[in-house]
Amino acid sequence: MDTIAFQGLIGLSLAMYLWLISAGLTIIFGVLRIVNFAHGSLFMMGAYLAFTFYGQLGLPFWLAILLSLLGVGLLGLVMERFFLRRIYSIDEAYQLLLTFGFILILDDAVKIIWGGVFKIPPIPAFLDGAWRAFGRPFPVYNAFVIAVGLLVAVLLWALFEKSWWGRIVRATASDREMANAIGVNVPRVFSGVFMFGSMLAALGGAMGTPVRVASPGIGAAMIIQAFIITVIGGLGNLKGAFVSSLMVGILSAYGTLFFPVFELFFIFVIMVVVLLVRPQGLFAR
Amino acid sequence: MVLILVVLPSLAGRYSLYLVIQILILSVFSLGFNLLFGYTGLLSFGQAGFFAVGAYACAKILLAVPNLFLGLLGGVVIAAAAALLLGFLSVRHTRIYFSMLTLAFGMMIYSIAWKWRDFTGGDDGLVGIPRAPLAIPGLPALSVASMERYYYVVLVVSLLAIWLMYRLVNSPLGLALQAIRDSESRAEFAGIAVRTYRLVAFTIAGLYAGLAGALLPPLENTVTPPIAHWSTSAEPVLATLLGGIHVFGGPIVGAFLFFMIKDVIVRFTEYWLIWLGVIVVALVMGFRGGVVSMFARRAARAEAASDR
Amino acid sequence: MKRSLGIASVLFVVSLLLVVAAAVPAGAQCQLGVPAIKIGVQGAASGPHADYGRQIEMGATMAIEEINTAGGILGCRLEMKFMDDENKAATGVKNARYLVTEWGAHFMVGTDSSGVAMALGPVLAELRRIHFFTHAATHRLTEELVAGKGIQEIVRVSVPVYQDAIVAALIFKDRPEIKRWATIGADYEYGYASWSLFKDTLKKYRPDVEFVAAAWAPFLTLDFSPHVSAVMAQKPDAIFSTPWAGEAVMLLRQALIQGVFDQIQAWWQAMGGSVDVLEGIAAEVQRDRFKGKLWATARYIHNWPDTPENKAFIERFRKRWARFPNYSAETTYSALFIMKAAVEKSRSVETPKVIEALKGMQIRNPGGLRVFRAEDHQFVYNVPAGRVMVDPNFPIPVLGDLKVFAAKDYYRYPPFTPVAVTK
Amino acid sequence: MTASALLQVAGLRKRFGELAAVDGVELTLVPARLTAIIGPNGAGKTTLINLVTGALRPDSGRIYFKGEEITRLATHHRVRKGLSRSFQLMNIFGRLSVLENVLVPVLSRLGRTVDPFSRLEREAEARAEAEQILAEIGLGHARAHPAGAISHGDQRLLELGMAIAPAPALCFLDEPSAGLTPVERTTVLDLIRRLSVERRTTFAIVEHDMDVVFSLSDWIVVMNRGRVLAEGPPSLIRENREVREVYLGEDALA
Amino acid sequence: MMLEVRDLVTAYGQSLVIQGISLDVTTGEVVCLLGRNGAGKTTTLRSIMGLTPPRAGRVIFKGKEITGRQPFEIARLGVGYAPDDRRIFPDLTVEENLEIVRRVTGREGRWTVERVYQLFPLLPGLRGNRGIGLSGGEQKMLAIGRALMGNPTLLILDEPSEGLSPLMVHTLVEAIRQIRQEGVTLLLADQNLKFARRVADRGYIIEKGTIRYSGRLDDLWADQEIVRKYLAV
Repeated sequence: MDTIAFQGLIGLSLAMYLWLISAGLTIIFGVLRIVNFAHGSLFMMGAYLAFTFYGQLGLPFWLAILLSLLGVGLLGLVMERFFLRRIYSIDEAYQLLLTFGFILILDDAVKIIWGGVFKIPPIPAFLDGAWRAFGRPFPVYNAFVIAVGLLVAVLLWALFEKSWWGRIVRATASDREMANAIGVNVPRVFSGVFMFGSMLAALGGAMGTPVRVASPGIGAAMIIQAFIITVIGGLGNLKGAFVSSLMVGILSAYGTLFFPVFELFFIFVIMVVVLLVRPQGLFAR
Repeated sequence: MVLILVVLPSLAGRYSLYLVIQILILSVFSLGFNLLFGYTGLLSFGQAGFFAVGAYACAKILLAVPNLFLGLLGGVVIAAAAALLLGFLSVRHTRIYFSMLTLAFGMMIYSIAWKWRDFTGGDDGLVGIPRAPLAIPGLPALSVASMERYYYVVLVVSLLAIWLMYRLVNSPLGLALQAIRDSESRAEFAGIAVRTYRLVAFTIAGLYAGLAGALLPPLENTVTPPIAHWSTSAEPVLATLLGGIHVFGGPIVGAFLFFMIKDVIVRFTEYWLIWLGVIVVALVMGFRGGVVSMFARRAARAEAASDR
Repeated sequence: MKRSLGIASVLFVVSLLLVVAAAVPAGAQCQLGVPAIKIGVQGAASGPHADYGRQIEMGATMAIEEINTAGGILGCRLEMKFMDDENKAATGVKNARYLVTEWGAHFMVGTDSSGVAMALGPVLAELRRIHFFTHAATHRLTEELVAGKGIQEIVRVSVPVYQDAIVAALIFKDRPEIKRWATIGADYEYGYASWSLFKDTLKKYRPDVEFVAAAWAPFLTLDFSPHVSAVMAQKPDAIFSTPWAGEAVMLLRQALIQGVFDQIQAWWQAMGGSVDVLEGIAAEVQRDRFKGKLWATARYIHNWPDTPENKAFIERFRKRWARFPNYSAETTYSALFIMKAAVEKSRSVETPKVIEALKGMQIRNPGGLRVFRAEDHQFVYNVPAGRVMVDPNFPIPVLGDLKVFAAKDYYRYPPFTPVAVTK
Repeated sequence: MTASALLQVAGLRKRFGELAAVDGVELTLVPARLTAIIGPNGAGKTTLINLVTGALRPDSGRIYFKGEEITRLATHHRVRKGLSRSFQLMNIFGRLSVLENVLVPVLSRLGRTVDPFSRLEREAEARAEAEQILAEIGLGHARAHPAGAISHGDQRLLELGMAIAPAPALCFLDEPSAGLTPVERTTVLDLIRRLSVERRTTFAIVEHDMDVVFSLSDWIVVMNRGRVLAEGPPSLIRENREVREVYLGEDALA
Repeated sequence: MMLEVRDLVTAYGQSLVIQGISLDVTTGEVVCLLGRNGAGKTTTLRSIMGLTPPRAGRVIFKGKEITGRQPFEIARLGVGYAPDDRRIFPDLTVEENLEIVRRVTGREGRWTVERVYQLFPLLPGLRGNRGIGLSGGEQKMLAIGRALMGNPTLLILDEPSEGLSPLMVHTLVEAIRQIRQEGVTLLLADQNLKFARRVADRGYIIEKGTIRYSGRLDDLWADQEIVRKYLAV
């Protein structure tokens, strides 16, 4: 019993990384109606920037995370402002292709800037060690990841339900033309949302650097999982993304425990089942 | 052009020959993809899945029965069957949903290739696949062991595939698919069973992917899981985009350019991805018609000018 | 539509002519009758294992510079070309074809991934070029393709998977307190074969051990927490682990924070002696976080053998590249000196003659004495395994407490029976 | 079931959330009688067409065509049975040529679209028929132009051509004169009148232009708030007090 | 002059929906565009608002040219707009639908949520309800209230009376009179002549994208010929 509970807790920490990356993807899709293929690469950039600020420049961990969010946010802003904005009106296949081009560029860019060797900074002292949970040591770091993930969930809920920026974004998402007509600066909202979504991806990447390495290719590894989660949850649905992150994270932790051989396959099976039963995803509008 | 391709082995080096085989394979692959994308309006990001099914099926057959004809035929049939099955689930969706779904299905095939070791050999793949003789029932068996011979097999098969595709897109069926691309609702009201036709296009695209895939193992003697990865799916997408999606020859020219660009860039820098990325971004931002239609447009303009 | 097809054909033809024209003919000079001896080098230079390809490139570059400075081989200069195989079989094969048939390579060297190596094997037979494999470790390369299928062009300078698996069993058979083994394995051929060989060997010496848990992590796993917790649920005494490079560092760190090293007696990290891994865990080793329980090996380790050759090699390498040589750098470097010896012996760059010259070869490299085994073209040499620890003479951790087993005693021999891979 | 009915609709309902777009419509269309369906915005006219032609599924009610129930039939099957329509917003195959736009429905009716190997040039029967339609709608000169590039008026004509290409027994036209210049409008009206005689197609049009409605139709159906408010010949409708109120808003001030 | 529209031409794709419309709205008056469905009323209003940028012609608001400006800029200059299909933000509450406008335009003034509630007594009871659950009439009131929240000097209402029950039309007439008393200039489009006559001073009849008549509504009402031709069946 304890084994199952403990594995569930580990799965929860796994789910939180998935949540952070799929939250950004979902928000961007929900408002801009763009599937950002390069979202995983922004996750990777977050990891590399956090390594630079924290591991190389020796800034405090929190500050390093903050700076890498800002850095990736800025990158997102450039992507939206100078590229995506010009092609909103054309076929969405091209939007997908454009963001695919960004993957190629960013993946090589990190190799040019940081080299081919993976990067891993030390664990900050205050996150080192373990607490006991269900009779076994549970890493403080994983608890931290869970806390950040849940905090982000609460903050996002508060942001979108309680803040005016969030309401403006929701209004824009549901009817961008009417939002424009009541005085919402829609292009600026788009830039803001894209930047915000990029920062969420960066947070997922930055937060993991001390325990997960930064290396070329991690973005491409993450993006497929993030896609599957957003498809399962219902494209553009934040609550759906949260629930399906939990589902995929926890189920794959149990998959490792009970069916170690089929783990990779597991997530696809979930997806196909969901799509057969509910083609628009679990929480489609 | 065909003449040059026919005498190519006596003109070109072995590497050029090998490269042309690769280009022909990617051309067939991309033509199938473009039937789906350019002609039916569905962007699939999972074609590598069917490419891999074709390759693995051909490899398994060649390892069991050394007959290239059976290998190619088996690869094509099994890939088409897989496309029919997954297409049934996918064509219910369109646009971005379709793209993401095909991406995920492609990756599912990738994970099967990786995981079903008893059958696929896992990450080491299937090795020692023979370039078996081509034995069409009723005809004498033909040895194709040398690169030159195999080149002719690929050439004949590809030209046949290109010709058939040309016939297809210029047939009533091809017209119906283009109608669906332009307006789904209008096509319904023209009496076309849209979903069924989409499935047909998906299956044919899967068949072409499977044919392209089946041509690979006899060339390389190996099949490994990365050919099912989504980055392989991106190759026909890039080739087609490069050459032009709304012209028949676009994918073929694009396949050629894709290999040339890559081959040229990797001779100068190992950072070839970044250049490819820049080309993709530039194409999307500026030249969505692709190279062929760029030339076609210029030619049309010149023609119009000379009319006056 | 018609016109576009016409334009397409014109473009195609023009470009084809360009390709044909690009094929450059070769000239002649030097004692071997070639303008230069061309060495094609391949490795993974993109993706998460990009550093291994880089190390291959560094090792090859340095060897060629040294050989050329000393007058080349029989008066012939060496030229090299490095290509990224992206860890993909298709790219590796394409590169090999390019290097041999277009660029004109006389020899090839490198290759990280087993999948790429297995794909290259048959192509080498067709291209009739020797490829010195300096990293890819699958036993199938030499056992199936050389001994089984007789592909003579395959030569391996690096060690096969035997080292990762069998040496571990030989070491831990003498630790009676360790009875319960678990694995956190790389979810591919390499991981399965290692675990099988380890279990089979250990069982022979120690019928009392149990193999209590296995968790398999696919390529590009970013989080091993569930794998660690899954095997730790079975309370193993020791863990046998095969993910490598960055994944090994990640795995070790995630195991550390789950308190694994408080609960187990030993952890065997295959390829943990790789320079990138040692650098990645340096801080933890310095603070003794692994409590001396972390054991590792590699295909070559910079602090062994304690010979002047090795020391000089490391010094030159550090001077040239400001880094420690990884095993893939040493094996590649040594492979080129093996090639040099074989060419000098046969006074030819022709493949059959060079292969003939390799037979019976014994050669001293920085990594120690390497002996060519004609049955499967495997160079046999000793590599120790040891405990990861700090050494004041080195800025990065080393393997200490070294256990050296004579390679010839534990290598597999023909006739090779397939390794029954059990998970 | 009226024996002479071409189309009969009984108790048809469709809700969109709170809005009952079509709220219990009873309607009978008789062969060879050109019917106009009119009504203010939001009366449910387009929803009704969508339900009858199969673009939408009704919540309840039944639809009979030529005496056969088609309530649950897929759109393309209804088209095969002889039911077709044009669209309010331009809906043509923009990248195909004008001729091909008409060729698609013709080929489809002839069962030729399934053939992957025939050549379009060899489809003599279909081509002749498509050319005939182009001649009838007066677009023969534009046959090779991409349909997306011809003028708005010509696109309207093409819409009409595509709607009659399946040789329907009943054809709905959704605002055939919208956005046309007076000259183009006359052309379209003449064409509809001519086609209904020559092709024996029964037309039912939705239209806002009362000139068009009263000059063209034999029968007028007035819809309001999802229901049929009145129907009858134009002369009677013009005098109908209830209808006048709907259009002038008198009911709202009662 | 509050609003001057000069030779406006607007097209959807190839279709010229507005074929050269000119009209004026003087400060303080209520002007109504009349015409049947599809005549071009909505497109005219959308073009003024910047939602469908005109192909030719000029729109001048308070002496300042706003042709081709983004809708949000026009809104921030003081033009309120309630579309015919209401377009209430479905997952915001009634109160949020109102308050959001004050937040985004930053135009503080006489109109507050409470004043809108006074104007439409139906709304305060629904303040916590989401837009998606409101009836058509409630949405209509809310859309007008929302347009007022930007404290506009010009209020554009598209088909305000459409689909309303007689009682609600009465409320609406009262509301429009009050809005006018607060000094807001109004430009409406409606099909309902009787309603228009009760709120507006002047009117333009639009037919097939051009203006066919302009003048005082009382005069128009007297001219049965024109009413019959352009508005009635």
